[in-house]
Amino acid sequence: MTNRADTILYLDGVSVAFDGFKAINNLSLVLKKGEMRAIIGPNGAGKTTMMDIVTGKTRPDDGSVYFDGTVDLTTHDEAEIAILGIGRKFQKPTVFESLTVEDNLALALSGSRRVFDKLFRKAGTEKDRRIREILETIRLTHRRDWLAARLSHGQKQWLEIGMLLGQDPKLLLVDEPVAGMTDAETEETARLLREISASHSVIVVEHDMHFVRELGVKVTCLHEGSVLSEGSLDHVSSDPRVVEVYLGR
Amino acid sequence: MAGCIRNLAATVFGAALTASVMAGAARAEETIKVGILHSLSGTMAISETTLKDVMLMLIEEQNKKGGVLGKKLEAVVVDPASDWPLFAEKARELIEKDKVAAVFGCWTSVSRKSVLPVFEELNGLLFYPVQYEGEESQRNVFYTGAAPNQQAIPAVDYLMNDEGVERWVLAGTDYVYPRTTNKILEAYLKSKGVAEEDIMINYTPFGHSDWQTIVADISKFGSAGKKTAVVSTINGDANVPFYKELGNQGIKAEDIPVVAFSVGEEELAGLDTAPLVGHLAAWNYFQSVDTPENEEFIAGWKGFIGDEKRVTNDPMEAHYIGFNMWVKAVEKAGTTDPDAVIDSIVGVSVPNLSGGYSTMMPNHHITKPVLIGEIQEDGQFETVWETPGLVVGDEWSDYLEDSKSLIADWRAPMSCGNFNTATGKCGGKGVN
Amino acid sequence: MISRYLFENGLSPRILALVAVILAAAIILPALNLALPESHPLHVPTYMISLIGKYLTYALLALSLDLVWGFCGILSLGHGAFFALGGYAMGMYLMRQIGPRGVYGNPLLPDFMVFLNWKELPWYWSGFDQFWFAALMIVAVPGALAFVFGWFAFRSRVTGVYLSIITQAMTFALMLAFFRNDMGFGGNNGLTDFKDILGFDIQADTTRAGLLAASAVALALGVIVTARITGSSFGKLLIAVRDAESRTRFLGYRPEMVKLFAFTTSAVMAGVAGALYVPQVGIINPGEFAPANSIEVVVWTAIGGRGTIIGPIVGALLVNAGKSWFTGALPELWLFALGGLFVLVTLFLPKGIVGTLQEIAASASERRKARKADAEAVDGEQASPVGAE
Amino acid sequence: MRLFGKIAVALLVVFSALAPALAADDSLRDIVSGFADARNFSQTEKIVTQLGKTGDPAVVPLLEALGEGDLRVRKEDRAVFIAKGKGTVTLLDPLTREAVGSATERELTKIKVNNSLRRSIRDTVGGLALMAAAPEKRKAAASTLFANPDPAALDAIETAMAAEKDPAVAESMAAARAAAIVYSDRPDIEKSAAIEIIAGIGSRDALALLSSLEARSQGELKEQAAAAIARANRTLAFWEMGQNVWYGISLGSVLLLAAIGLAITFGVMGVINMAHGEMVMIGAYVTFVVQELIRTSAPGLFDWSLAIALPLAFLTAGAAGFAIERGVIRFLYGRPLETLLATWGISLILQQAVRTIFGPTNREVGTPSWMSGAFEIGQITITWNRLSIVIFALAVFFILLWALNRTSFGLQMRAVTQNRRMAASMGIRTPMVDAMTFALGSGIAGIAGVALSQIDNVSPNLGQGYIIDSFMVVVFGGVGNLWGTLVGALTLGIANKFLEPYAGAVLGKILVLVFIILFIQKRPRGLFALKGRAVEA
Repeated sequence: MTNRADTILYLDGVSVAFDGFKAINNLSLVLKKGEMRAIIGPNGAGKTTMMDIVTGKTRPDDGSVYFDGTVDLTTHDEAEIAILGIGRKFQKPTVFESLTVEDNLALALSGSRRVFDKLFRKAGTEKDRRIREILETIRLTHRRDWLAARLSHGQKQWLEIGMLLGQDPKLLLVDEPVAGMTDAETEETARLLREISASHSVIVVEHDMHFVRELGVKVTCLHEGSVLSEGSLDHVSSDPRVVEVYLGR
Repeated sequence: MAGCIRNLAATVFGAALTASVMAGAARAEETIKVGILHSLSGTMAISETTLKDVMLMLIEEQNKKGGVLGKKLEAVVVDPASDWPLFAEKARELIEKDKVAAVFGCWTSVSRKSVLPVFEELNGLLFYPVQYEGEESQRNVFYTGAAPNQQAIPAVDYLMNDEGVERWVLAGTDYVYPRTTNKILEAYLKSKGVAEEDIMINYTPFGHSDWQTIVADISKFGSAGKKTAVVSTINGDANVPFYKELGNQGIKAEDIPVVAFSVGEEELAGLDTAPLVGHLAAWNYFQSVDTPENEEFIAGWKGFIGDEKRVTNDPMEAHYIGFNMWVKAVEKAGTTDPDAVIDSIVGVSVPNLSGGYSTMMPNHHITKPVLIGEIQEDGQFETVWETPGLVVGDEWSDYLEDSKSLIADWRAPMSCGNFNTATGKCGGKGVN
Repeated sequence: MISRYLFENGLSPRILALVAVILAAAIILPALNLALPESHPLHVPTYMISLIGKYLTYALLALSLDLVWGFCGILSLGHGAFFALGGYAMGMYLMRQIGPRGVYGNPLLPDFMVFLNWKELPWYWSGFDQFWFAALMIVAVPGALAFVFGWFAFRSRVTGVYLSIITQAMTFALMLAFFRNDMGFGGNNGLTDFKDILGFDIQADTTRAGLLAASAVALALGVIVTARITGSSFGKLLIAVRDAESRTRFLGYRPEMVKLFAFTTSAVMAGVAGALYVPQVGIINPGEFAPANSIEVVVWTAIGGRGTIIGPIVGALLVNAGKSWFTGALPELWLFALGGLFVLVTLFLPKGIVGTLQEIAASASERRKARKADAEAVDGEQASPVGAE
Repeated sequence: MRLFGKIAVALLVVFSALAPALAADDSLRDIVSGFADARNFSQTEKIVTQLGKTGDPAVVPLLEALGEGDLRVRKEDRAVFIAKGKGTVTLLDPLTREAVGSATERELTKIKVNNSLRRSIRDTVGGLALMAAAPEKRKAAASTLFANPDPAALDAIETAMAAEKDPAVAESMAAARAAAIVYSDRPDIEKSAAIEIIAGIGSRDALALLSSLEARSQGELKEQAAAAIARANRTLAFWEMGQNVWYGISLGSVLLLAAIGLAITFGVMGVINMAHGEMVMIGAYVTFVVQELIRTSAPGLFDWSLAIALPLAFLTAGAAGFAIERGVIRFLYGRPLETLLATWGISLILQQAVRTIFGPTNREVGTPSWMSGAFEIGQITITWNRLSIVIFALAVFFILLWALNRTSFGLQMRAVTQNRRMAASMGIRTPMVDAMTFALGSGIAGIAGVALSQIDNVSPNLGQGYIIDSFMVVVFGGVGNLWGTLVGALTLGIANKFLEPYAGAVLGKILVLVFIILFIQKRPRGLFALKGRAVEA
């Protein structure tokens, strides 16, 4: 087994079942620090459930999950895990629709999460600088005062990614970032993710093979809750088991 | 069904019309306004709507006779919607804004308690037509319903003497009227030598609908070899499921009679009474009372409401008496001024519907006969016993420790609602 | 420190105007009632004073609900419970003030305890003869209930419809409990027949005017507190929790704490409203706990416009004024009107009256801005990586 | 109860002398005519006693008519007749029961009866019936004598026992005899045997008999009685458990009926339908209208009234539901909390509409004869109407379950609720399915109303009483799962009934509510919630 110390994420023998249905079955997955990984797999392969486990939303029935080599994630809840430095983007863009783009980012910025601080403290200039930076990165500077509800689907996806950046996490989990995007948007998103991966560890779950290819990173294919194949995209896509899973018997 | 739809339409348009016509009429000639404060919506509408109608009928009839003091009467109807604070608000509106000469209204004790301070403050007149727990006498209120001694105690006497009852179930809804009545009855029964273990007291919430356990308990309590009866102060909606359960569990009146103080003709109209024949109720009036006054009243009511099936009941008679007393007192005083009416109404006698006269006593309660009736298959009561004479409403019960020595007399010079005969002072019992 | 926090820069002119209007009402209405003779055309009759005073407490109640529902997405169907608890705390104080003037003249026990043969005052009634203690309880009891209830409910992530239904169960259970005479709160009759408050005769016109003024001041304070909370970055967080609760959690926030704070604050506001309501209507009884009452509060808020500060106040005033008028003028039609109003408002004015007006105003100014910024917008769109909407 | 002695003696005289029963028709008539002159109840009672003494079975119908209030006196000649009904009635001869003329109600006075009179009529008739021809009448008479033991009747019972052929009746008579012995001054040996017979019956009446015997006896007999009491108490405690379970099931089935429609509208569609209670109310009023029509036009069909009302209630409430869905709810999908407001508004309108149309007072819904009364299993009393409701509730539940799982409409419905877009693309008319689903939920509420009209008020407030309980059941059981609703309803019903004897009805209900609130904390999605990948909101 790989040495846990260099990993940002370490899953070993993880299983979880819902009403007898094994959504994750003895899954082991290791992500090195600074690595970007794409995860593919057909519907029901357990991709989202895996993310639920990592972010503390679902508790595994069995197995161990370590973050940053040392932290046992199964003993923490979502908020704690988020503060530890794991950010997550949902499949469906989830932003605060009735807040402005700026407020969305301001809420995400790392800093105190305590209720009373929020009531009495004010934003500083440092924060403002960070927000401008992120707006720049996600190409929404000109939408700063817009309500998030008015953004297009793709822009919402970026805003959500921007919010992850604001959190300044060590690990980003990105669930289907290009679903429903135009080709131009997809391309732009790939660029954005590559940029982010320069300074963060990233896991991207995606169906869109074209997009995965564009990312150009190591790929893991999940099937029925466990790893089916792992390696470069070419290696994985030529694996006969993967072909069988995707095309059916 | 067509009639029903017509009813609906008539009500909707009628209400709108009445409102505008009334406003017009008020300008046209000077009238004496009479407030009607009964819930027309919400949980109490079931009982109170009828009282609003009977008041409208009484006012219409009085106007046919030429009104009062040469002026026509005008009804002001408001809907306190079974919402107790709203009763106070509406009472204030009636007296202060509409300047009514008297208000006829309220059903529950809590609604009366809610409006009391308003009538006191604004010096209005309230005629309260429902049997209640007593323990109250207020200068501005006239209690035309029964006090406990005009209903509960005679009923218990009847069961004890004529039916030989030795064991008692006091079943009631958990609120102040049953609590107080049962306290009084408990003390009364003990004074008659009934042992503690022969009295079972049970309270249920408002609108209780699952009576299986309690009815079974009653029949268990009743199978101890002694003649048993149930004294029911169960209120309102809870009665129908209670009686249905009694009927179904086969508890017959011959075995365990139930005597109720809140079940009248109106409540029975919602029930199949065949299994209930012989259960009892104590009131001061039954629709079945055979007197010319009553016959005329019933005919008038059915004509007014346009429905042959509608029944009359005790609180309606209370309004009949109260209204006539007010009319007589106003004519005697020559004015509708509340102070003058309060002075002139004491001692006023008017015919009641059971063939005698009821008189307003100085404690603002009235004299009434007490009738015990058995439920018949047609949903009517048949009088099986009645007090030989009239009974004076006793506001402060003689069977409660704290009210024994209190009396009320609103005539000058005493003019006090809680005079203590032991200390000779007005103002309650004071420190022990 | 608190006052500085409240008034320091940051209240929008709209809120300041609202506060000014409310405070003006607090001064002008009593003045018109007390200073002018009855015959004067501008004289406000006393029953109007009590009525408006009552409406203002309702407005505060609606505002408190708006804080949790409009801003935080927690639809409480049990806010009437906090209102009633505050009311009961005040009612207990008022009962103790009656002293030996009850009908039985018992100096210690309220009348309802005397005729039900209670021999001594239950322990939980002690202390209520002091106003400061009652005032503390008015805030503490609803606050504590909300805190405990919220602590459990929010931590176990009971949300949405489920939360609404258990808040309804809570108020229903409390109603049944207070109906019980054995509880020592007067059962169905509740607490009534109050004599005076802080030494003033409760039936005097001046006291009524004073209570109206107090209600107005309380409402103004409520508006300021709500505006400050929702205007702060905590307010953003509230809205964030309303819009996407799980998102906030994955950002590292604890939405349950956010909700708990809002819920407790709101319950305290409702308790204060209840406490001011009781002396003005002269009675508090378990009927106030009825689930239907709490639903009505929701309706006021919805009709006025949730998520706005003015909305619930407007809604409470309008609906209650309507109720007063209908139940007097067209009693048979009252429920048709109220029922119809709910249906129509939810169908056609989902944002309520104020919300809809704001929207119209906003889109108008948006259009103006849009026309002005047309030229710049072209550049902006080109700069965007997508350029598509 | 001395009365029995007299009757018994009279019976003995009559039968042992084998005197012809047609003794003196004239003397009977003399006694009967006495009714016309009776001034009060005790005078009437004397005449009843006199009639009983004659021992002539011919007086039984006459006495029964008296008990039912059908014995009337013609005002003009003080003649006594049996006359039933209202308006112009046929007069029957009190003894021969032949029609002898007619009269209007006004020409007749009813002979008044009260409870104690009814009791003595029952006892008299019972005494006479100990030798009646029909075995069930003899059995009933014996049961009456067991419940109201009278040592003076002992001889009569023993005579009757000797002549008895039917073993079941003989057993009842033996019990009656044992009961009478307890109160008699017969030797201890006979009493000891009586104790065993009575203890074997084990009912509450038996317990009362034993207690009274124990109080009055000494020595061995007292000990024997005490032991028998202990035994009887043990069996009774056991039966009481059973009784509580039954009450719980019966309350649970009422909750189930009230909630099951909601399990569809709320559980499956996610619509918070506050007007659900009013759908129940509509069903109850449909029953009322059906019964009214039957009463006026086809009284013979009365026993079928509920069966006729069921489909009509389903259709009426279903149509109302359809209209509500099409008119209001379809604009509010995805906004569950707002459907709450709108449907609450609708519920107010419906209530007030019913109040305006049918009046604010309770309406009478009768119980068909087959649903009246009760029977006993051991010491458990089961009333027919409760049993019918339990069976009916379960039937509705299983039919619904079948409809959802096995019919094409059920399939479409599940498809739409699970994936609306997919269903639509497969050609399912989703708006129609929504409307029909809501109509189905409402229609089921309507038929629940038919059943509830049998045990509750039929008033505009009917629905209000059930709405909170229904929501509790659905939420407790787990939304979207019919089995959860079934288990939830029965659990809450039984819990309520077991708490009630200890905590009282009010506190019991509060405790159940608090329990649900706590339970929801533990399992926010109810008892039978579907686990699975949580759907992001």
